[in-house]
Amino acid sequence: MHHQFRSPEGPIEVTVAKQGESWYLGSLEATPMPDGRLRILNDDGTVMFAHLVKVGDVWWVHVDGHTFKLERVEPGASDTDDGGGLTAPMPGKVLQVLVDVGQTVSSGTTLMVLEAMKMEHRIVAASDGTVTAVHFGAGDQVEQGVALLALEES
Amino acid sequence: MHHQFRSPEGPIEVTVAKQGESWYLGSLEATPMPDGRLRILNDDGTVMFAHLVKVGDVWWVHVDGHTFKLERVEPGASDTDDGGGLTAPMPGKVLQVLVDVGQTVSSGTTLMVLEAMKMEHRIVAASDGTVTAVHFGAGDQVEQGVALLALEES
Amino acid sequence: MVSKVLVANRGEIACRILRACNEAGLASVAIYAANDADSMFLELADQAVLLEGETIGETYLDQQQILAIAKATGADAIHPGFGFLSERADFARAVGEAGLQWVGPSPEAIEQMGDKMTARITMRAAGVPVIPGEEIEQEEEAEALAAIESASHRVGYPLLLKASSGGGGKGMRAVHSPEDLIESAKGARREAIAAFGDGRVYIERLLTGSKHVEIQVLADRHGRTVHLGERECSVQRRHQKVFEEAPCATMTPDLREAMGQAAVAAAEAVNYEGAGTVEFLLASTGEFFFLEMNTRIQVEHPVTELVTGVDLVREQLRIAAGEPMSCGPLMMRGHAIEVRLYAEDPENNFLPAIGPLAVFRPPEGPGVRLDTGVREGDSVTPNYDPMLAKLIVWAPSRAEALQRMRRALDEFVVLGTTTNIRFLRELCDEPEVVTGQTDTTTIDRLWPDGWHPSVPRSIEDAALMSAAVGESAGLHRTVSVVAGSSSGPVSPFATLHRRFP
Amino acid sequence: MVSKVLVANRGEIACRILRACNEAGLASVAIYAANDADSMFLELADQAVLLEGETIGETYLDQQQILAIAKATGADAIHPGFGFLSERADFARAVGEAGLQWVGPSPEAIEQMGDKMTARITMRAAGVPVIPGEEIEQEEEAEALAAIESASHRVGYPLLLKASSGGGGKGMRAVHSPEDLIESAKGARREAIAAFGDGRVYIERLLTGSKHVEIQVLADRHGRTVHLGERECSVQRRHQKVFEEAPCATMTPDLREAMGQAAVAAAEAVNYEGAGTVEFLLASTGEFFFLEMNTRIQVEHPVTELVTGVDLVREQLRIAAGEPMSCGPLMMRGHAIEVRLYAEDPENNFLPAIGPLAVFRPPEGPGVRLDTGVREGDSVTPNYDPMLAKLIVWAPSRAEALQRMRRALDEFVVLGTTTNIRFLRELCDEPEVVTGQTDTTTIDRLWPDGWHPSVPRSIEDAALMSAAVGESAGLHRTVSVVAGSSSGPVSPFATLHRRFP
Repeated sequence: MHHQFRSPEGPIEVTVAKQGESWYLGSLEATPMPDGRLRILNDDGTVMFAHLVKVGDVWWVHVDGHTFKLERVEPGASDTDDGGGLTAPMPGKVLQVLVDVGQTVSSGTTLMVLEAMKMEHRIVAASDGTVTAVHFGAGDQVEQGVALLALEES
Repeated sequence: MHHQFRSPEGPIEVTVAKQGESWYLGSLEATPMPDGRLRILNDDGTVMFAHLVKVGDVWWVHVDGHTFKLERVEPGASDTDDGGGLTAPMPGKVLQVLVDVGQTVSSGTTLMVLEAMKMEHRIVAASDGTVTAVHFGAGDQVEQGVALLALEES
Repeated sequence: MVSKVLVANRGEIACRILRACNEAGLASVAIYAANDADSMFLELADQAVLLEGETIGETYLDQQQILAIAKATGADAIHPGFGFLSERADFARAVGEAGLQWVGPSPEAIEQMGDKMTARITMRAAGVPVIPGEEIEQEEEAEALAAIESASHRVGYPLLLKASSGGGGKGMRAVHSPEDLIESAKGARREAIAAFGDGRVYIERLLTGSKHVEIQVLADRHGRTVHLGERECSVQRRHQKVFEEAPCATMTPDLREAMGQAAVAAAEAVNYEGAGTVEFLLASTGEFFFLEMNTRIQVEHPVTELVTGVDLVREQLRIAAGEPMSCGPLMMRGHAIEVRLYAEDPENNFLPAIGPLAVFRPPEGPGVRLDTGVREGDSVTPNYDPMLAKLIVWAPSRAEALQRMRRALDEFVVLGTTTNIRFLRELCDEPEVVTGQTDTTTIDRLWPDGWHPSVPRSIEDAALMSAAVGESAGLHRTVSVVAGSSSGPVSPFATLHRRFP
Repeated sequence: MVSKVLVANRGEIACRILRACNEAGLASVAIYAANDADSMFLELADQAVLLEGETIGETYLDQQQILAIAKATGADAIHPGFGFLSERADFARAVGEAGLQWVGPSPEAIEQMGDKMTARITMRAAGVPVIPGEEIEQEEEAEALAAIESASHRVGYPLLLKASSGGGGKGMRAVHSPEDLIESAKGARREAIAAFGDGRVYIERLLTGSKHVEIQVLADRHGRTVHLGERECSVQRRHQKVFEEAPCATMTPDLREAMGQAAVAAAEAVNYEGAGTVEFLLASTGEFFFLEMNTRIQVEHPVTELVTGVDLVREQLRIAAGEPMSCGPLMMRGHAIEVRLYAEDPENNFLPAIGPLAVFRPPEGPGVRLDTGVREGDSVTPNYDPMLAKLIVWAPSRAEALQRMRRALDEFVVLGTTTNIRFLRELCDEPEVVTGQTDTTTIDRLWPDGWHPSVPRSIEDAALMSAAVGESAGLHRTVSVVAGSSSGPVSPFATLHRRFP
């Protein structure tokens, strides 16, 4: 599963894979515990415990004496909201366009799928609305930050 | 609202009344707190705080250094289960009979309503089954412990 | 005689005092503003009474309302805690005139120590060393500035300007060279007038590289005034203490005795009663100078309690009841450290933070004490001081206490509100904290451009992974109370009926 | 040198030791049986290794498996805690032979003290007073019974029969008159054989009205053996300690010195190393008699830590590393009390209870220490000892400590599993506990027919009302983790990508 978090240094993309009850990222293995924490196993056999809680859009995480505030960015949400325009979060290629101009969509609908850094990114409607423009088609290369579609909030 | 709890000394009937956000019983006023406890105000202005949690059928309550285990008795459930027979939890009068012999009922169905101590008590099916006997009709006086109906578990 | 104590405070110190009342067998009354209705301290009192009013002035500072509640509830003593009304001589006087016992010193002692100039004069007369400096009595702007200019030549640079009736760093200015003097003096007066309605300042030599060392004293009505050794509180940020310990790492038995005797002399000079603290600057030369006396229990009192074994709040209650203090000869043992946990953002100039305490898990284990007034599920609001808790550790030696503090801070989990926990944790690794060579400029020197955490990349990765797993797996921790609506009509009468078969 | 410690234990004592390792800067390894996979102590270790096997014998008592884990993880020391393998000389020997450091005394010292008869002989030779009594060396039933009969005339009644290799009250019988002797002796032997595979018993005079007073000792490899004063543990139920305190309320400085010197002599007689406890019976005459020596850290060690300021577990680690102990001259201060919280039903003959810890809220505030290995959400299972926690308080005086214990027990909330909290709370009000006149028969005398709580009707009404309101309002407290299933196919690869604009 792929997620994006805001950080002072810039957006951070994280993709975690699941196998059985555990999740994997690089050499780390995380297993949810009954009390809601995660047990994180390092490849040297040592263990860390993460407390985590989501308040609004922000994941608060405590690991090994450090506390992190990680604001989750909705897939496809742009950092600089330009009036309903949905921009490319990174340079990549359009894989699929799932909507047409004039179509009414509800919040959460996937509008377009990009491929970048060998990962898929879904551009998702942040609100109910009507698609007023589609600027690219499947196979097009896009630069980071360009508007991909426009949506008029209803 | 009326509830019955089991105690070593015998069943205890409790009826609490609600007004606004608070509940009343005699001189006590109880108000639920955001963390799930109750704030209980005595009429002398002093306050107690009750922790409570239900595990299975048992309410565990901590008040002022004392801990209580209060097993809730489902309305109409009998103390001595005599093979599907449903007995009167206290002396009273049959108000209503809601089922007929041969009727199939599901767990939780109210079978009969008694009146005792000026309160209504519902006799409820503890399991899915078929009513095999109805021993009393509306208006009948019943002694405590007598079988009111018989239910065959399905 | 004292039998029922009204605690005129809130938060952690109210909890501390209410627990002590309970243990002393005294009935207790809490008072609270409407925005404190769910606060923990209420639960520790036998009775809690709502204060009418919106602002702090209309609630916790409303003397008449508090006295009326004391009357109504039958309280016979008032414990003011710290802050709020604790150093208001007029309130102490009103409490006495209402026939109630004030848990603290006499109004006269509060007055003599509350005005910094009077305090300095009193201390000089009692033979207690004061910092070279001069009182500026002039109230009119031009006259005051001229007097300050003239005094600056005798005091010397660097110097410090302080509001005479000040506290908490307000109206305080450090001046390092003559050309900054007049501008700083105007600023100090402006702040002092705004904060205290009194523009008088005094000017004193700024002793750089000094330690802030304070002596705890106790005095009862049976002629006994004792000191309970020192606390070092040099690690301060803008005159706000952050890291406090006892004993002072560089203290010697002779110096302790000399400072202790000076503190006892200070207390005796104003016929002190109860618990109080005499603050000194301890220069690197070993000379010490009176700063001020705090005529109340202090935030950092637990470190003294842990090393001396004296329960200061119980002794306050005993002394107020007219009993002799119960503590024997001074017996210091081991080392205690306190840090103050604030809801603040150390990466952003320590701006106060607010938010829910979605997770609040203090550390556990031997030698760890937590004084707090909050628990998980509470919210930090902008209404009051952002101090969440005082974390205090004790261990047989200073090195072990620091290790224990590191472990405790690492175990402390607060999520939902930004705190200074990591700042405090890294502070414990700074070489001058490790060696005990701290002075009042330590924090400014260590982080002149602000503080930023050093986070190992591997830990950050684990955190990012945790958030991603949390999002993917839907691990939205919910601590909810399902308050279902009751179905059916509710009986208008309430009964409890025991039936014996 | 010790750098990495394997803790061969579980629960609260494992937590205690693992925290001490962390504070000492030592790496740590926890071992755990499958049914402890979610236990708290695992989280306090740097590494946790699963023990294969089902029963306790196959897990926490499996010496070979534990040694293999120590090897595999690179641990260079093993701390056995108490119980389990802590007093197994063969294990201590195997640990040493594997090139690891045993945190405890030599196998020889464990052997000499582990066999009660050998211990008595050793102690007599060292000049330590022992209870009048005789060792019965015969193993064959008829011979043993004859020897017991013969010895009973010399020892006198009432007398006590004890398993030679016993502990925890197993194989123990009090005999008050000659006609009960043979039946009791058979029973004691039967229990001893079943529990320890060794039917030998010894017979000693039963000193009624005596106090159980034990002396903590510490000995290092640098020739220093000291005592750390006494603990009184008279309040026992079936030889299981319930309420422990330091100092003993009736102790005098002279008696402490005499008992302390006897304990030091006992330790020196077996070349003791590390922390140990010499248990005595203190008769009402002031005479004291050696009972046994426990060659390990004890459950009740915290009360000594709180009054002496010595961190016993840290000292154990120091001594095992070959360093001199760090504590100075004995300095006792104030009073400490420990109670043991059990999951048991005091109204039903103290039968062990099981269940979820649906609510587990320990008390807070100054002077309260909790040593536990559980937290809210855990379950109490029949797998291990039902001790949930040790609640320990310290205060300047015994009366204040008792008051603090009362407050702490009143604040302690455990719901979902029956505990002895209320029993402990009412114990604090018993006159002989209040005055300190407890002896080993206190509980039996106070509640000969079992204990039942006295509950004020008003409190019971409030509880019933609470349950009724809870049911009516649907206040089913739920602490749930919503683990939603992830929708859609999960990416087979996992990445973390930082993008800098």
